[in-house]
Amino acid sequence: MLTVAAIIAYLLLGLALLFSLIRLVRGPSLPDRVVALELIASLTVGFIAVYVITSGKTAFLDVALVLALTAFLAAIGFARYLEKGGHREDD
Amino acid sequence: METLMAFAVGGLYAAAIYMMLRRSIVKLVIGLILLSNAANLLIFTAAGMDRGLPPLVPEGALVPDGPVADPLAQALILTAIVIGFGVLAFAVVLIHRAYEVVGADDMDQMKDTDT
Amino acid sequence: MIEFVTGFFLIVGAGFMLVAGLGVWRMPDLLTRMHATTKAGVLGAGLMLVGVGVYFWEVNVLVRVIAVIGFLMLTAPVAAHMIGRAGYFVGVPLWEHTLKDELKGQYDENTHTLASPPTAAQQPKDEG
Amino acid sequence: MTTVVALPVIVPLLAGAVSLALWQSRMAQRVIGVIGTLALMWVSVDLLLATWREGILVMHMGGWQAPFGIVLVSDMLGAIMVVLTAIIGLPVAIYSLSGVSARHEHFGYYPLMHLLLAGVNGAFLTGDIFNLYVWFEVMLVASFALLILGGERAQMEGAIKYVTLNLLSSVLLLSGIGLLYGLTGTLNMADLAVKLRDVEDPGIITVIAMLFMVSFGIKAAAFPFFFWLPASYHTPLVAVSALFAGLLTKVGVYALFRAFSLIFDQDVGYTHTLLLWMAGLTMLTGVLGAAAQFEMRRILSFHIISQIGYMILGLALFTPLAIVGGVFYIMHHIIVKANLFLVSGVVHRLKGTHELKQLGGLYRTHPWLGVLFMVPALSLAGMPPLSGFFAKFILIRAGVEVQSWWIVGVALLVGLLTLYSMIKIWAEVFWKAQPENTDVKAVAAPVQGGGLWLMVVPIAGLALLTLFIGLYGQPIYLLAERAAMEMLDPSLYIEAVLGGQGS
Amino acid sequence: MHSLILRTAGNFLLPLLLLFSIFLLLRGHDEPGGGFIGGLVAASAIVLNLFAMEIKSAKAVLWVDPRHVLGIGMTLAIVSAIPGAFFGQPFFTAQWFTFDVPALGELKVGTVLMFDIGVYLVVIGAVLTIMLSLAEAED
Amino acid sequence: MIALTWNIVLALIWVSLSGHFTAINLLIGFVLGYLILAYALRDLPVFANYARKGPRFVRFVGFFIKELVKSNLRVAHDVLTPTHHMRPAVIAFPLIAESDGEITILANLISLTPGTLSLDVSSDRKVLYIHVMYFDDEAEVHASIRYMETRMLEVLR
Amino acid sequence: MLLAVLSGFLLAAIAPWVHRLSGRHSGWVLAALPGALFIYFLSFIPEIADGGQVRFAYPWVPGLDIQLSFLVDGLSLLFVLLISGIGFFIVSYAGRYLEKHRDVGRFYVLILAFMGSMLGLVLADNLIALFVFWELTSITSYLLIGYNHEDARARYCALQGLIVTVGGGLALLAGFVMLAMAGGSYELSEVLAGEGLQEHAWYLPILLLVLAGAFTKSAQVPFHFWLPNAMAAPTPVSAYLHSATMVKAGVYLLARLNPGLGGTDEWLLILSLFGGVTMLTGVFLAARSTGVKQVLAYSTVMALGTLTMLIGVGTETAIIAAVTFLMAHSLYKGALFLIAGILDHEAGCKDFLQTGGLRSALPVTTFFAAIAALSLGGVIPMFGFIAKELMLEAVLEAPTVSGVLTALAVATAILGVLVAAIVGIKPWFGPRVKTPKDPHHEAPPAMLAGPAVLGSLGLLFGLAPMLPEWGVLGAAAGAVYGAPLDVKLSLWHGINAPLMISAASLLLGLALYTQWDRFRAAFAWLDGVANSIGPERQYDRTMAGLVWSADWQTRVLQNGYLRYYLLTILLMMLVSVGVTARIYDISIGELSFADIQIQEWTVLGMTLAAAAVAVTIRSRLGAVASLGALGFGVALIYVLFSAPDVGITQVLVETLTVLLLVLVLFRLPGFLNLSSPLVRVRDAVIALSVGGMMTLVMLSTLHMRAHDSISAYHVAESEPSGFGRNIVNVILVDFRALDTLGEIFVLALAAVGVYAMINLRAEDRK
Ligand code: NA
Ligand code: NA
Repeated sequence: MLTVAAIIAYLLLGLALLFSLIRLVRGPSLPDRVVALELIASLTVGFIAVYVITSGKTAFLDVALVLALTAFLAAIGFARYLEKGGHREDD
Repeated sequence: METLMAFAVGGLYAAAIYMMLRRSIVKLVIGLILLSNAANLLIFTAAGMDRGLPPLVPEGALVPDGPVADPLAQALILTAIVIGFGVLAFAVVLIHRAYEVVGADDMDQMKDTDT
Repeated sequence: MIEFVTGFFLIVGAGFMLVAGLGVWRMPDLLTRMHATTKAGVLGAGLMLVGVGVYFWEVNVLVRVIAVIGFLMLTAPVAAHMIGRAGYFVGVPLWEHTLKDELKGQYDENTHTLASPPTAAQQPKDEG
Repeated sequence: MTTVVALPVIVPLLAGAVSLALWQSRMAQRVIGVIGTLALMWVSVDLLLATWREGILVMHMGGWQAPFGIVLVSDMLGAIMVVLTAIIGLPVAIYSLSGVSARHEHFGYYPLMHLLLAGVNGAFLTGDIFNLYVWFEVMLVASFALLILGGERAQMEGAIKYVTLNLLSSVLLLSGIGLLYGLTGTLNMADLAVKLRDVEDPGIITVIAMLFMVSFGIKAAAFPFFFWLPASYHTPLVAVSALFAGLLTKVGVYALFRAFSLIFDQDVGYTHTLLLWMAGLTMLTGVLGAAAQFEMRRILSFHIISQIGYMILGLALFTPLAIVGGVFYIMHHIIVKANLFLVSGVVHRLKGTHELKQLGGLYRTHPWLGVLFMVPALSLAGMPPLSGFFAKFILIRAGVEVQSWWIVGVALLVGLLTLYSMIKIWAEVFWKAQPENTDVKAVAAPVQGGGLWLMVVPIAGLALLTLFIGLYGQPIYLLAERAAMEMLDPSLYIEAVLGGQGS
Repeated sequence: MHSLILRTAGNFLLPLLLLFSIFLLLRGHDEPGGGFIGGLVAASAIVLNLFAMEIKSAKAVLWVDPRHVLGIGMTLAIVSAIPGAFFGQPFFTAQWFTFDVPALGELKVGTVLMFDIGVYLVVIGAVLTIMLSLAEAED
Repeated sequence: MIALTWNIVLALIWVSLSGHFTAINLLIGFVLGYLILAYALRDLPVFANYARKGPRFVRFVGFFIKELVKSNLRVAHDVLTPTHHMRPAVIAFPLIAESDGEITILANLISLTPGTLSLDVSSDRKVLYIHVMYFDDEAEVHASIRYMETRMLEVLR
Repeated sequence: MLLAVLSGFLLAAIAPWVHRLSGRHSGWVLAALPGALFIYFLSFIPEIADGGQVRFAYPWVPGLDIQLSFLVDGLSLLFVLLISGIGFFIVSYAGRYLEKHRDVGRFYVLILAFMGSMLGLVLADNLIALFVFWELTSITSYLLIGYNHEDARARYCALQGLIVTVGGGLALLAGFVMLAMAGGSYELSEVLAGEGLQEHAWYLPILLLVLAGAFTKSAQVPFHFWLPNAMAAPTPVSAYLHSATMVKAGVYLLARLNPGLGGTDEWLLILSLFGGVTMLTGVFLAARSTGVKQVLAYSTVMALGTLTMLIGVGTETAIIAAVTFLMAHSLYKGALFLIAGILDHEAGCKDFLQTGGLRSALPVTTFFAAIAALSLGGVIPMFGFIAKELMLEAVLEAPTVSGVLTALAVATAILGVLVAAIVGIKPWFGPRVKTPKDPHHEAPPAMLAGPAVLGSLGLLFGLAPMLPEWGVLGAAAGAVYGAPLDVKLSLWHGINAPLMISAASLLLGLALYTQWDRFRAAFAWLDGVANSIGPERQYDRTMAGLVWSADWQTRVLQNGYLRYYLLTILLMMLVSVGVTARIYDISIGELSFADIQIQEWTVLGMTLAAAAVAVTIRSRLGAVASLGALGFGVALIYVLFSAPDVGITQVLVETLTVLLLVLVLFRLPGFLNLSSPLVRVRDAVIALSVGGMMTLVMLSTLHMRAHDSISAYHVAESEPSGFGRNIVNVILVDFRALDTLGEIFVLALAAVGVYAMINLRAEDRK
């Protein structure tokens, strides 16, 4: 029962990952890509959540914890870059 | 799983090498990042991969309650990751400065020192 | 029962994640895509973590689950704000069907200070 | 008591850490620079003597028995290399007091120097292959930082090549280590040697050995992996060049010696034949590269490559005498090559350039410098009775003994061409009159300031050492002989490290 | 880049993350964590603040030069290796001291922890040195 | 704030008295302390509002979760159906919230709830620019955001 | 004995100070050493004359069979006497000749060091010690030839001499090593005493290598070109190095090895033919030259050829002729060179065409020039005559190719007379020619002493040949021959074939002298030939070719393009790994993908997709963002396979990496597409090959896994001995703390480097 649910969850997450990657590739602007990256971070948290359940090892929750705390730093960095006047014609 | 990982790691090596062979120094750095990831995963794979067996001893016990994944390989990878980060930080800043002094993101304009 | 609840949370959470993914893929402009990720992303991950909490129902797991959810809720909007602001500032175009843009022209190009529109500024005092 | 085994690593590490913690005080850094390298000299010589007296010394770091913890092992080869590190470190530290400017000191010259020495010594002493990788990286990153100290364009360009190719080498090494670990489940080199014997199909070991060969080949600047060296070695501060020239590539050579005597001895006929070709081509391409150069440090840089070939030749022939020759060559070369770079620094100090075409007249004005140049230069070319002659003689004798004629021919020819290059420098820099129509700016802007004697004393010291080895080579020979004996009989090393418990 | 939201969130997150990093450092011997991970989290926290404000104020908040942190951390790490040598043991031989703390029970403190703290400080110092230098160069 | 500090002190006293240093015991101590403070000291001015904060907080969380789910379903609907139903707009929302903390929490809550996304606060901190997804009725949008703001401030102030 | 050999070096080391202290008379002061040595060596005569040998040995590097062993026998005694005796005159002569030269102190250093090397060379009994001194003579002579170092020509000539002699020397080294191995010892006396060298399989290579050394040193055709160029040195140097000593080192070596290597057909043919041709070439070129030192230098070539030829012939007569000729030549050539110096010093003449009729101005010099020239021409009753007679006799008796050698010898004898006439008549007799400097007086005694004594000895020994014969020449001949010889030198052998040839050649030679101008004109065309195909031209071409090929190689290999460096290295790796894998036929086992779960496919797919995006995307920051995604994917892999600490670290490091890239890319431009599609395809193929190679090696490793990991110990001991439940962390801070220590130092170093790079800029330097 739970195994099936986990597989379904994995599948859904995988699809979400696929769409995020498409956005990452397509852009068109850098912020669009960053949004996709942020979502991928959240999806990673989701993955870990499912895995914690299927493996029964809660130690992996710490990975999610750190991810939740720090992953947004990348977005902040990109934002700073854009505001400081990085190359906008990059894309 | 190791079999599949062997192919994936090979793919990462290929991607890294391809990027390193570009003229752009920025691509060179991306290649280096890919390369160090590839090597870390190679160790991980070569040491053998186990699902859901983190090498932790439960509270109050002296040894884990069953087999665990190879902690030594993990320690090596951890070390390699941190070393890789240090080296990468240096390399990244180096290309930044190189770009500043050379004025181009093109390795072909950086060959005065050789002969 | 616990398994059922857990499974439910997992699937629903993952479902919201998929929505977020679809949103980020299908939405027409940056800001609308961000709606998808901040809300569906946080909710999806949150629900799945709730599933974890329900499944284990131990204090140290619950504490960490709550912490993760809390951190996500704290950081995701901040990130969205920063990206949105930066995107707006560098001129990422809005969807053509956007009805109204009160932010337009309010940023100072050089100092990055943001003015408040004179009409809106008085409003809360009237209400309050 | 085996404390002394770790001290050559701990002392420079501590010196580096403390001088980094005191980075604001120039004086503290200079004092620690000299005292630290002096202490290093002390403990290194102590280690060599202890190793000579007591045989292979082992320290099980953290008290964990081998192969589970990391061991530091001082066999004769390692101890010799450690002493050589100190022999370069101390003169360079003294030289730097005058040869390195305040702004470079401010940006961490001394800590970087100490840590480079620490990395090098760590690599020489460790008995753990992953730990070897770690020390390689310490050394490498320290060298990166030293290389760019100054911020010149040439430094940046050179550094990019240096960094990229050395990183490639590191990654190959790391990959090789991962594969070996996967194959045997161990990292201790002695344990590896034991466990690799049990691998059913030695083919995969030899394949992995190729990765190590390429990786160490890059580090050692052997053909055809040497490109990073000529691209970068002439760009940093002279003291840094000397440090690099003396030590860095030799760590690669050392690693080849270690790996291809202790670990990869499954099919010597195959691997060492490859090494032989590598050696010959390295000698030739390096020396030809030098013949095409007209800048002092570039010439010297290319000669590092060709000399590396001689060292690898010693390993490749893999007879007792050949290994003696290789080890002897390493000892000789480190001293001589570092010294030549230091001399080039004095030339630069006096004339403001390294270009042969703009130099001249130094024999007339500074005859003593001419003597100080001639000693290492002729030694490098293998002229008797200097250190280089004996090194070359042993290798040639070893080559004749196994009747590897072509390599003997190459070794001899390369010796002649080396002499040609050294004489070129001599004739252009010292004998030739100072050319009149040179670029005034380059020549008129030598670095001013006193303390030239601080630069000359280390040079004279190293020159005396060269002369000493030439006139009294027997102790050096005995050291090399012991090293070779240990290398050809890995069971000594294995026994010392594992103490019978490992196999 | 003045953002009230980021600055406020940063001010809130900084102590939280620093505390979290110390938590990770101290429990690393028993659960996932340790000197590196703790150090990286702490450095991230400060980097976040760095992004939220101007470099000058970030440096003021920092108060110490990261290079000192670096040097001290390195020294600490090496020194932690030495005590064993005084007892005739190899370097890095862990020395454990057991305290009986009222209410907390038996507490084991060792050179290993000192080493981990050294690691923690070096990671913070190194990451901040790099990031601060870069951010300064940018301005 | 003083009240919260007192509450924490009480929780710690509880833990040390009971002798069980566990997280769950701390939580128990906190809840007990809250109840005691809210009941025994309800007449002291410092604790006057404190008693009401518990229920308000719980109610606010409930409201927030409801909004979160609701808005997500709406987005999901929009995403999953082929045509876009949304009518986006960027509006300037005048703030009642004053302190940095209040503004930030509000902005975050707005980002997490009903089709709204905080973009930025004006430099004079009077206006929050918000991207609204379903801008059908301007007044209703303003009102619903205002509703959340006041509820939030009730908990915080 | 060791002190005797090393004394030259020791005095050399302090010579500049001695010179400074003794001022004008430094020549005499320093000449005391060779003088004393001469007397010291004379003391050996009684013992040597009785066929004895004296051997001294001092340890050096016993492990390598290198020792400083010295052997005094007839041959070495002959040489040491010549070296020290002539050395005495050279040093004292130089004191005057170079009096006003500013670098005379350095000159003493070099000439004394050279003398020491030469003594060591001829005395050494250890092959390696001999070689050491051999090379030392090359180096000291290099420095002496380039004495006028600011003159480009002098530098060129010095280099030429060095390259040729050291090149030959290196061949000699190989020859010595092989000789020692064939002979079973590094002691020459033992090697030569042993049997069967001539039959050894390595005989021919040894012979050729040794001859390469000897011929280059002794200026045998075709290596003769460097010797006249070496005349760029000051005259005393020419006199010493190129008459009496260094160039004879090759001859010495041949003589020394004759007992061991001589007597074979190869030896006979090679030596006698090369020697004979050299002899004629030398004398012919001497006769064609007009420069004072050129004539003398080429006549030295002739003499060296003669000696080589005689040693090659190897009969008793030939050997006796050789040692006699050697001595005679040293005497008259030393004298003549010194006289050439006087000509230059007093009259400023460097060319015979500038000279004539100086007899009245320099009567004493003229006398000694004349007797030295008579000896050179082999005119009775000079010592040179005895030598020439013996030479002709030996040639006539030669076991093979006697006809050829005789023809060469006769031609040489004729031209030799011509050369002697040029030297002995042209400057002194006939009408007075205006010289660059007007000689007012004779040269000072220090300069005249050498020519006087050496020239007179030529006459004295001719009249009383028993003097040199006793003790020295006889023993020397015996040492060369390898067995005691009964040597009886005499001026008059009766009327025989050699005498007839001598007489005829004397007449013909003098006749030719009258036609000297026409003789030179007749062969002027040879200059063109020599310039286009002569050996010196070949030397120049070789050197140019060397530089050209060096240049070419450097341009090809060290081309400055990082990606070609990478390509080369990667291709090498592919080839070496590929070939090795192929040779050993490594196996990879069954490929199985059955056990892989859905989440693993997903995560791996995402990771690879992110990598692919990072590689292909056009946007730079897009690539950075994909790297972030890749990092999360990798972190997930670590999580899925039980590595929480690694996962956390990966997440943190990835985030910081992205930040770093973002900070740094700030000022860098966007990606440019700089490569053509073809190049990209090529690179892709190589990259995929490398990737495939790594996959293959990994699969094979996994297949071949032979042991359990040592980590079982860490798992078991983590809590009991390490007091930690997180095994990875216990490994990091305890089991393998040294790794971690190194690693934080890497991080710290990177930080210091970055700090320096950003804050220390070249352009800031004021
Ligand atoms: Na290197
Ligand atoms: Na580590």
